[in-house]
Amino acid sequence: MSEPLSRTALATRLAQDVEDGWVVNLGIGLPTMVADHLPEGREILLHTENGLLGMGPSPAPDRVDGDLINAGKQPVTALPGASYFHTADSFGMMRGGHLDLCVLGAFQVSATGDLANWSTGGADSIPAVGGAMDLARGAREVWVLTDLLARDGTPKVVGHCSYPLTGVGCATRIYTDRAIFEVTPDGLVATELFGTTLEELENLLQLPLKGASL
Amino acid sequence: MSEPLSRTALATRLAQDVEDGWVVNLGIGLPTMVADHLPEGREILLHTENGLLGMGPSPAPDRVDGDLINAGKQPVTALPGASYFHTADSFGMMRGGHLDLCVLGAFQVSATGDLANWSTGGADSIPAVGGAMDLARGAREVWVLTDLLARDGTPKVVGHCSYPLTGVGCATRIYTDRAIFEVTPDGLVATELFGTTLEELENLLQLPLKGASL
Amino acid sequence: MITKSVANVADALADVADGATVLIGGFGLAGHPIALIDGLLEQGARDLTIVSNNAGNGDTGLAALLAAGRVRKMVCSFPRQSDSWHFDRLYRAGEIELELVPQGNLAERLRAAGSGIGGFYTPTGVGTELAEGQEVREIEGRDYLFQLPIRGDIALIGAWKGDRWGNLIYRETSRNFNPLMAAAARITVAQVDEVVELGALDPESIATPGIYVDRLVQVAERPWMRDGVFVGTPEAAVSAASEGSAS
Amino acid sequence: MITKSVANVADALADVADGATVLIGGFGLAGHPIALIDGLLEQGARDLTIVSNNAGNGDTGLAALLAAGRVRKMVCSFPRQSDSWHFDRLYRAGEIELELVPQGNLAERLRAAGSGIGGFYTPTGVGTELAEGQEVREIEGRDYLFQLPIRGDIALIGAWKGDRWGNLIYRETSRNFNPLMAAAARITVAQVDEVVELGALDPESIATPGIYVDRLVQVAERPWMRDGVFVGTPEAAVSAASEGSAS
Repeated sequence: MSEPLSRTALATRLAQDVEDGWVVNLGIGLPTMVADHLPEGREILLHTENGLLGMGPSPAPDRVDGDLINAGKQPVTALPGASYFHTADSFGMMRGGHLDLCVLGAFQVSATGDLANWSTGGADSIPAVGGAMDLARGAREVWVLTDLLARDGTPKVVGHCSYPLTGVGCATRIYTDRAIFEVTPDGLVATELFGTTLEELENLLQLPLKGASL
Repeated sequence: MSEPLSRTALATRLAQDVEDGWVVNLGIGLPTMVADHLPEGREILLHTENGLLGMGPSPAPDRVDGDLINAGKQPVTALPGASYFHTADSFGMMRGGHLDLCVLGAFQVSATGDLANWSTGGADSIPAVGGAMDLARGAREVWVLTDLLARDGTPKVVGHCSYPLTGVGCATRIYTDRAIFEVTPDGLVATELFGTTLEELENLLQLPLKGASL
Repeated sequence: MITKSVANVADALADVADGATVLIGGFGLAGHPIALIDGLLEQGARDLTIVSNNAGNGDTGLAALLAAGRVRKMVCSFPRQSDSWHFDRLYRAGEIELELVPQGNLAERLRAAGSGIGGFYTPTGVGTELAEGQEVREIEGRDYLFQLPIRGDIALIGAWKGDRWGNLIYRETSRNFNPLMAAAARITVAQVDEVVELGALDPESIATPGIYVDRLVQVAERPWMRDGVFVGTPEAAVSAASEGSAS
Repeated sequence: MITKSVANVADALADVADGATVLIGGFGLAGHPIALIDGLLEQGARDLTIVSNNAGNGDTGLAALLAAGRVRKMVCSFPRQSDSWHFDRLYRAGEIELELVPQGNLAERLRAAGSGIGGFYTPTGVGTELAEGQEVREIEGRDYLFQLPIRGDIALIGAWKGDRWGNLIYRETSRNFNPLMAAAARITVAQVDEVVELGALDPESIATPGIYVDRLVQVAERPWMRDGVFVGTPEAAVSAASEGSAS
C-alpha cells in the first residue's frame, strides 16, 4: 500500500485477521474500534472483563442500561447467548488462557514483545492499571494496535521499553499505521508495509527487521 | 439423667443446642439424624457440601429427583430460598468460616479436639476422605456426635487419637450417649452426664475431666 | 426466624468504626452501592481504608466520601479516570495513600479471603514494577507472584433483589466485584431495589447465597428500571455516556 | 458461525488418546455424564487417569470403565462406597493407582487449573497423613498446605441444557464439579438433555459460559424429567435411594 493507514483503516485491517469463532477482548480505547469493523459473516464473541461474554453494539440512546457496560464504562448491549459472571470468574477466563485474542493499545512495545501501556512513569501522573496486566497475558494471541510513532514523533515500537512494563514478552503481533509486525524468537518480522519500505522502517526504528513475503 | 441416651435422644439433645438462624452442615451418617429433631420455631439453614444451601427433608417416594441429593447421595428437597452453587464455591463457604456449625461423626476424638473419622488405617481398608477434612475446619463450631464407646467397648473419646487424623484441634464440643463435653484449653469439661458419674467417666476414659454446673 | 432486612441505611451502618477497612462493590457506577455510601458519609466514620475497583466517579458515591476527607487509603486497580477529580486532588496533595492492584489480582485476593485460601500464585504482573518487593516463585516452568487475601471489616454491596435470608441477585454487569466482596468481609451490608418473598429468586441464579449477607436495605429503584422492568431513560443515557473511558 | 454441537457421542470422543487424563463431572450419579462415559468405553482409549469425585457407583458410568480395565489411576476424594465394588476389587488387587484428595482441595485445584492460578495454600488436611510430603507454610499465623492445579486433557461434563455457543446450565445439585472441570481441560465435551436456541438460556444462570465448551452432544432426557419438566419416577426413587451413604 502506498500510504500510512488511517485509524479506521488500521482497525479494519486488524479486524480482517480475527477468525470466525474466536473469543476476543478489545481492551479500552483505540482497540474497541475493531468491534465496528469485524468482517461480515464471521461470528466473533466479544468478552469484556467486567463480566460479560457475548457483548453487542452500543444501545440506542433511549435504551441505555446503567447495569450493562463495558470495561471502558460505556453502555453496551448483550447478544442472545450472552452470559454474565463476577470479576474473579471473568479474569479467570483470561488468566486461564481461554480467550483467543486480546487487542491492546500501547505506549511502547518492544521487539521481544514487551508491552508498556499503563503508565508513562511521570512523577506527577496518577498510576492506574485496571485490567491491563491481566489482559496482556490473557489470551492465546495478544495483538497490539497503535500508531507507529507517538505524537512527538518518537517510535512506539522499540528495542527496549523505557516506560513501566505491563507484561513481559506478551505481544505476539503489532498492527501499526506503517507496518504489521510478527513478534518472533528471531525478532520482528514485517509482514505488511503501508507507504514505507523495510529500509526506511529500520532507519526510523533503529531496529533490525525481517521482511516476509512482502 | 439416669441412663445413657439412645441415638434418637442423643440427636435430639444436640439439636436443642442449635440456635435460631444458624447455618449448619450435618455431614453424613449419624449426624444427619439431627435434621429430623431440630426444635420447632427455629429457622435453621442446612448446607450440603455438594452444592446446596437451604436443604429440606426427604421427598415423597414418587417425587425423588436424581439431581437433588445430599452429601450422602440420598434424595432431598430444597426449601424456598435455597440456592445452588458448584463444589469450589461450596467448599469456599466452609473453608472461609461462614458456617455456624458442622456436626460430625467420629472414630476417635481427643481431649484437645483432634478428630479421626475418615480412616481406621487398616492395611486392607480402602481410604476415602470425601469432604471430611474440609468439614472438620469448615465452621465456627465443630460438634462431634458419637457413642462414647466403640462396638468393641474401647472409648472413642481419648487422650490421643491412634487412627489417622481428619483435623487437628478442630472439635469444639463432643456429644455422646454418656456425656456432653466442652473442649477447652484446660481439657475436657463434662457439662452433662447421662446415667454415669464424673468419676466413672474418668476411670472409663482414663482421662482427667472437669465437671461444670452438673 | 432469619430476617436480614433492616429498617434503613442508618441502622445498617451504625457500627462502622473509625479506621475500618470497607469493601465497596461496583465497577464504575454499575453495582456501586450509592445509597450505602451516602449513609456511610452521614454516619461519620473516618480514617477508612477503602477497597474498590475505582476511586470514585463524579461527585457521588465513593467520590463524595473521598471529597469529605474520610478515606486514609485506597486499594484499587484504576483510580485515574476522566471524572475522578476528588481522588486526583487528594493524591496529588499527598493526602491519601494508594495501593494499586491489577484488577484480576484484586478480584482473586478478595475471593481468597472469602473462601479461606491462605494465599495464591498469579502470573499477572510478573516482571513489572507492581511486582517489586513481591515473592516470585517458579512453578512448572513459569514465574508467578505470591498474593495474600484482602479481607474487609465491612462490605457494601449493590445488588438488584434480595430476600429475607439475604440471598442476592444482580443485573447484568453490575455483578462484578459484589459477590466476591460479600464473602470477604466480617459484616456484609447489601442495598437492593426490592426485598422479595423467600422463594421468589431463581435458586440457579442467586450469585450471593444469603450466608454471606448480614444486613439488607431496600433503596429506591435504579433510574432505568420501573417495577423491576427495564425502561431505559435518556437521562441515564447522558449520565452513563459521560463516564468516559476507564477500566 | 460457532456451532459446538456434534452429531453423536462417537464423534465427540474420537480423539481421546491412550494415557489421557480425563476429568469426569458429577457427584455420585448427579451430573455424572453417563452417555459420554459409555462412549469412552466404546471408543477404546486405555491407560487413562480419571479425575472424578467418586470411583464409580454400581455398574454404569465410571464403574463400567473401571470394570473394563481402562483406568490406570484414579484421582478422587471418595472411592469407597457401598456400591463401588469394581474399584474396590481393582484396588485390592493392586491393579489401580489411587491419589486421594480431600474434596474441597480437589475442587479448588481444578479451579486453579481453569483460572490460571499457579498454586495456592489450603488449611484443609494440615497435620493429617494426606499432608505427608507436602509443603507447609505459615501465613498470618496459620499453617497451610501448598496445592498444585489439576489439569485434564479432556473433560466429560453432565449438563442439563446447552446452546450452540456451548453455554451450559445445570439442574440443582448436579452442578457440583462440572463447571470447574469444564474450565480445567484442554478439550471439554458436554452431554445435555437438550440443545436449545441461542438466547433461550437465562444469561444470569449460565454456570458454564460457552468459552469453556468445545463439543456438545444431545442425549436422552434424564429419567425423572419429561419435556424439561420434573415428573419424578418411582424407578428413579428406588435407584437413587440404593446409592447408600457416601461423600
